[in-house]
Amino acid sequence: MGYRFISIDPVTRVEGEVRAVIIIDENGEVKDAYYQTLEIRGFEAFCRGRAVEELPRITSAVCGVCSWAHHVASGKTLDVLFGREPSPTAKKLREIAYFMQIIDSHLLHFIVMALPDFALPNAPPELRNIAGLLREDPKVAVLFLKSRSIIKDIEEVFGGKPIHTAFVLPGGISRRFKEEDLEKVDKLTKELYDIIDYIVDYFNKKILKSEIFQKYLYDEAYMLKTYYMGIVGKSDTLNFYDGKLKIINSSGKEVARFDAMEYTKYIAEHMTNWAYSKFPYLKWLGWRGFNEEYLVRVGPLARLNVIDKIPSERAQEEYKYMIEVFGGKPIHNTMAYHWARIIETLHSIERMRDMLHEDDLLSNDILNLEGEPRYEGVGVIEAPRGTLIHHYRANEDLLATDVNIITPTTINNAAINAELKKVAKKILSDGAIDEASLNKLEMSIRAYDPCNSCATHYIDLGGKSLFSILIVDPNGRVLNKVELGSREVMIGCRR
Amino acid sequence: MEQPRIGVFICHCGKNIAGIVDVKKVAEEVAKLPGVVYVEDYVYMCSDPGQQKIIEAIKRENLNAVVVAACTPSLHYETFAKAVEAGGLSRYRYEMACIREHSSWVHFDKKKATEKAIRIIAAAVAKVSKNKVYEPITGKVVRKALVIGGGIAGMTAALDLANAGVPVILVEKSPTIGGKMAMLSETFPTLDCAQCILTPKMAEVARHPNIKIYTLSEVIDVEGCIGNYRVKILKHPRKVDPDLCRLCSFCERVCPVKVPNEFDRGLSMRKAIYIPFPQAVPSAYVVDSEHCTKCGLCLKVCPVNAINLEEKEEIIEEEVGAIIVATGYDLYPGERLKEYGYGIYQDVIDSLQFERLLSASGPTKGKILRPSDGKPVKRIVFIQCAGSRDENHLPYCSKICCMYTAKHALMFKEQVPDGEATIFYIDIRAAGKGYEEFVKRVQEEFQVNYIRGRVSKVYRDVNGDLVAIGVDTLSGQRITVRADLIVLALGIVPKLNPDLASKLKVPIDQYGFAQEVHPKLRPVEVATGGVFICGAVQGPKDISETVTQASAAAAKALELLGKEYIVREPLIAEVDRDLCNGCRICLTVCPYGAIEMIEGKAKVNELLCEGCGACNASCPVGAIQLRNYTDEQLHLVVKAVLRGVA
Amino acid sequence: MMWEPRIVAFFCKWCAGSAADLAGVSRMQYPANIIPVIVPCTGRISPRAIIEAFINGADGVLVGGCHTPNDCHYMAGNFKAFKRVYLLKKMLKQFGIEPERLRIEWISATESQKLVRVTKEFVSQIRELGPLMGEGDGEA
Amino acid sequence: MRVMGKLKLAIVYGAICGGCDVSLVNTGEKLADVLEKYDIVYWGAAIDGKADMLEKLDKIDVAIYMGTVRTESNLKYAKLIRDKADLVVAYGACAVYGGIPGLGALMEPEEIMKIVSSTVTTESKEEIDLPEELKLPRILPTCTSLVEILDPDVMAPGCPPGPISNDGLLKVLIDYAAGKKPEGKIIFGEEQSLCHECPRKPKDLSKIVMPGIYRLHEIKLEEGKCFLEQGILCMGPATRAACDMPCIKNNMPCIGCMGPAPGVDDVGLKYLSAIASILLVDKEKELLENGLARHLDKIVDPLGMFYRYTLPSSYITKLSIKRRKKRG
Repeated sequence: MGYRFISIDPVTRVEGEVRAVIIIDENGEVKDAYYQTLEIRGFEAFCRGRAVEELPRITSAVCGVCSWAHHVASGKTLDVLFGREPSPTAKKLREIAYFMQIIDSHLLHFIVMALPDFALPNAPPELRNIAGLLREDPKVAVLFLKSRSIIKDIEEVFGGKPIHTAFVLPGGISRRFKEEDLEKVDKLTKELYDIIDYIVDYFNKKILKSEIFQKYLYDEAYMLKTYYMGIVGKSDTLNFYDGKLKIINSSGKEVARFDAMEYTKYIAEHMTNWAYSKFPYLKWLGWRGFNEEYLVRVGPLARLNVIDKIPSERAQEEYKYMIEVFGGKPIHNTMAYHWARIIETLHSIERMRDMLHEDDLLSNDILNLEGEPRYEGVGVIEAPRGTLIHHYRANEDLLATDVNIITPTTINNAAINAELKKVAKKILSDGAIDEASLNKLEMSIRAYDPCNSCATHYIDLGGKSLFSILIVDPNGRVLNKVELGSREVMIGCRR
Repeated sequence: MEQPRIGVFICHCGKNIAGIVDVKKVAEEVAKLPGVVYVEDYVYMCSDPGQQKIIEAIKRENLNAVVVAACTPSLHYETFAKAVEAGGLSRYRYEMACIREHSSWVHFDKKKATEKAIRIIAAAVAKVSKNKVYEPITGKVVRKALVIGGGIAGMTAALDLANAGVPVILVEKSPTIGGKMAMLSETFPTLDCAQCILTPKMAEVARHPNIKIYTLSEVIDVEGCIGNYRVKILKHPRKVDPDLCRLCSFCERVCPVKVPNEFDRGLSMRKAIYIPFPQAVPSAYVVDSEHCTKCGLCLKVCPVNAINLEEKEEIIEEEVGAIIVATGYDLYPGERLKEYGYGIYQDVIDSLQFERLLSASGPTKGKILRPSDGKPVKRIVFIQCAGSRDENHLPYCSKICCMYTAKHALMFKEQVPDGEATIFYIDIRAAGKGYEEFVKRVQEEFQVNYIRGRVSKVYRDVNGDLVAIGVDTLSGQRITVRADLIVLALGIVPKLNPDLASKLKVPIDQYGFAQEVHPKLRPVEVATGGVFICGAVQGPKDISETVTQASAAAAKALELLGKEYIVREPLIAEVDRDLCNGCRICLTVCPYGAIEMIEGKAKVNELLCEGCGACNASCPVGAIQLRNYTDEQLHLVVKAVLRGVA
Repeated sequence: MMWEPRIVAFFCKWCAGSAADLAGVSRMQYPANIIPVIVPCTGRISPRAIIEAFINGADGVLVGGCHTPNDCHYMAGNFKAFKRVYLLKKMLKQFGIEPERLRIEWISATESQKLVRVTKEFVSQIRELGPLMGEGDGEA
Repeated sequence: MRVMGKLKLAIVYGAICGGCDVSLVNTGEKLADVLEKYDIVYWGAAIDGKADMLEKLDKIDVAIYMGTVRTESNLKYAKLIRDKADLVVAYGACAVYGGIPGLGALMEPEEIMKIVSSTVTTESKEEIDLPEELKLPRILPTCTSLVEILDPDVMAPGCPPGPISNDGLLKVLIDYAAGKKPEGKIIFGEEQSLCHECPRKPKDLSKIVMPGIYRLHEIKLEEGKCFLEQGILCMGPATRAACDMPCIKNNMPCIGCMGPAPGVDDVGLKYLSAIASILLVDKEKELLENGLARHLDKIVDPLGMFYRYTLPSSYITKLSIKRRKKRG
């Protein structure tokens, strides 16, 4: 028997290049779907032998979109490895700076990656993007561009560089926060608040209510009943920076709660030869393939599923409303990731605004050099895309001997594959292929805001660069190809 | 640069080279090297006919570079350099390739020796092809010297120079020259009176036509380099005109202000207008501006109107070719030795104070009386190594204490024959002509009680006696000695303020003594050219050593000042100012302080650079290069010796 | 033809260089694999030049200078050389190149015996390590 | 729907982190203006359109390459733009010097996979036999920069490129659109090292001594004081000034993301020599060899420090790789 391969290569409007391959059997049924990430840089490998205290400025390059997440997670790992408790001031400043990362990434994704699908559903590909948005809805696009520079400025105050920053040190941060820094950030934060305020409003009115969003939101195909994992703060409030890890099952029941250092008891990874990226799974369940009831998801939606409360006024309201709309937790609708992202953005700016008025931010006590090194450390943080884990071991010279990094996109990897298959079944079973239907496939992927630079800090796919449907015989030999427009397509198959 | 036309001249050195190295083969191979247009070999290149061949070939073949492959350059570099110049080429366009010492003489295997010779020559060819022509560097020498410090060291050096006809500027901080030696009573081991041998010298200095003395003065700024320094001297006001003052002492009598006399180390008082001691030079009164109340009484009584209380300080600028640093020493502050009660008990004094007690011109006219009550002293204790050879104070040996303490004991016994003198010591160090004999004499003839051991504590008991407690490390017994007077042989510390040191670029060792270039071979020179050191500022030493070193320093200075110009090798470091970023790494590694920052970028002082190339290898951007051994040349040389390998 | 180690020896002209002259004058024998490059001072030798030697086919590099602490004609050039070489060896190891291929020795102008001993030792050491670039390469 | 007269711009990736994308997007309106004159025929992160569009085009005007070259496909894209593009821009430290991923330059595929597949959490493995279409692209035996494999016309250093590189690039794009193709090679940044601009001048202006070696976790860094004088390794002396010193202003030493300063051929070797030279230069005769060695041993990872962003361009890397090949 033969298969057809549909390959979308690269999947666009996601960070880093990936390939989605749908395999259709002779009956035109979707047999399998692969979301392949195919690049290697080899961080786990070349981080070995590095001076461990340098890792925050090395691992931040795992991802340029969430470089702060890696930088701070790495710093937290070193706190543990060096046995140092960061001073309260340092901790607060890290947390405040880190809200910037969440807002930065969430806005970027929502406007550039996601919005075009809902704001310009029928635009041609070359206009289904920020440029098209500028024509269609200039205000939101312009505000977005403005927000970029504000965010950049704030990140610069904290980290010098907005991307691949120099900020966190084991046991604290690099420099004292000055009066003028505080004033500047405070001013910018207020401006940013207004922009976010508008965007939230825009989402609620224009997108959330829109027919197309509603359609996808409640579409069975874009729904996975999975486990969810995320960090929960005190009394299960939303907290990106620290707290315990909590896992709930698809019916919302808490099944695990643990400290970062214990993560290896709960999480393991599956590796295949068709993707360089791994597939983390819940250790006690074992690897059960892409079987949704055994998968775990992380990220904005997962976080809102595991927590009970958001510790900021307006975001909490939105959160309550969201749950009300879905009639309770957990919410399985993948498209709700977009919604969750908006709520988290709101929370971040609110919380940030408030924290800027807490005391001792200007204290000189920013670095704690005391403490006994334990030569191993795990640091966990909620990155924009979900739970991010750094784990280092070091020798007596404090050179890294083992580095393990599990990124949110990697964790979602299995779910993305499962959902891709589901969606593919729905829209491709008739065999009709067009750009629009392919974009529908991509949308399911995009919802997770997969960051393949992240997921593929070890591997990333350059891969085949043709979008094509091929017929191959059972041995995988190509039998035939057909052109369709700019693309090679072959329909039908041979026994 | 024009296309290289290199001529290679291979010497057989009789059989010395040709016996092992296949010269013909070498000639063939070398002829193939890039830039080589002419190759000639000859039995003895260094011979006249050999040199002639080079001279002629340069002209005939119009060569613009020459390599002579022969013996080691240390033997014949100059020989061939002359030949090359006779041929009309610059010596900097010539290199020697050592194929005798480095090949034919150290290898039996002809084939290998030949191949190696070729590689060695190839290196020289590669280097010379990039050599540039430079003119020798010349710098004018100002025939004038600056001597800092008017003690016995400075005075000696100044006199030696002046007598050789060199104008000298002598700068002394205090109101008079003479230094510490002027305070001394007698000098060991000969016991001739310090004043008697010193004051004539002071007078000589004073009236020497070539010596200009600035007292109450300090050097505040130094610019320039070897042969040509510009110095700024700050002259504090004396407020008495030395030319007018007749030493009538009226002013002193009427002056109402009394302060401790530093010349007697506080054992006597003086007025705010005073003369340090009768033989002071310049021979004039001086106003102690710090304590003077400007009451004006002195003005009224001065018969010659020599006094001007409004006189201001002035800054004098001088140009000199050489600088001699002779700032001398101080005693280690006795207060730091709490256990000895110095500064607590009046009758615990230091060695210089004791010298003043012994001095006929001293506060007691030479009588040994207790400072506290003026009673004669019957029992005296000397504590040696007070501060010296002590990890908590001065780890080093102050060298002269053993000797002067012996002298002190002797002079005490001469004055108080029935008195008892006890000396606590760790070791007796009496290395020097007649020194050991002197100590023996003190121990035997004068029955001075030498106890080997440290004093752990000094206190005053109920009867008002001073008590020194120590341990005799020979007998192991605890010893208690009662005394009317206790003399501490305080250690010697250098007297060179770091600020002046850094202005003079004089390196300082961990104790603050000036660091000579080489302890054995260059004991009076420092890294900075044209600056010399002598006396106790370089390390503890007695008068005779000091005088010797002072003359040595003077001689070294003369060597420099004897020339009208200094001529130096031009093969030094050079900065590409476009590439330089002013990171200062070259300044840091340069051992001669030959690099300075000009407008934020490095610049090499041609007269100071010795051409070691340390800066070249340290520069992170390759902005500073060693002339005729640039990075490019070094890499070409490396390639050349490895030709045909990789 | 059988492989012969190729060794570049950077000698300062004051100490190691003079020792090489003396070795010649005393007609001592040492392996011809050593090719001297005379520099004013070991402080002149840049790591870059040492690597240049390896790039051009040297199997080993020997640096010969004046004894510490006080023999250096330029006061402390030998210390500069020592620090650079020490750190470079450390780094070569990280690159998978045997640090033993780089060696620094203090050889005074009178120590021609030491020069001979060191060169012999070094040549046989490099012989054991084999050619830097693998067999069949860089033969004499 | 390409508007006639517009120029074709492609932004293609090697192995990336995405930081370059963001840095470029962060130029906001400025970028928007420039893009008036260009048609983005390809940009994975920001617009739809598949790679085949790129292959189908016979000519691209400007191609911007981001990321390092680690896999066959990275290489393929690199060659692709060299063939098709009139003006090739290496954008970011990875493309210009190899960047952080360049630290893997000495690691071969097997070694990387061995380590990656043996992390503490990797517990389940599965191999299915794959048709060609699903096979993963081969990992290259080394990791290198765009500059090492082709000869870009424009180089925008930085991790990610800062204002100087971005403004420079945008200007080049505008000029190019106006028909002015840059002459010769362009690299954005000052013709100086960081020290030249650095406000942290040494205390004693006549020297700069390292009082020992301290690691980042060992001391609290003094603001305003030269890092080298604090015993901290700072790449400033050998690094091109092109960044406005964000790290230094944030009280962290330079790690050299702008690449070598003018005059530096091999940044690691030059820097090593400079550092070794000024380390405890005032205590050499007290400490002697052993004492100095003890301090030098505190530089635990010279490779990772001195070649943080430039390992593929190091002479020793090339030597070591050549050696590996020869030895097989």
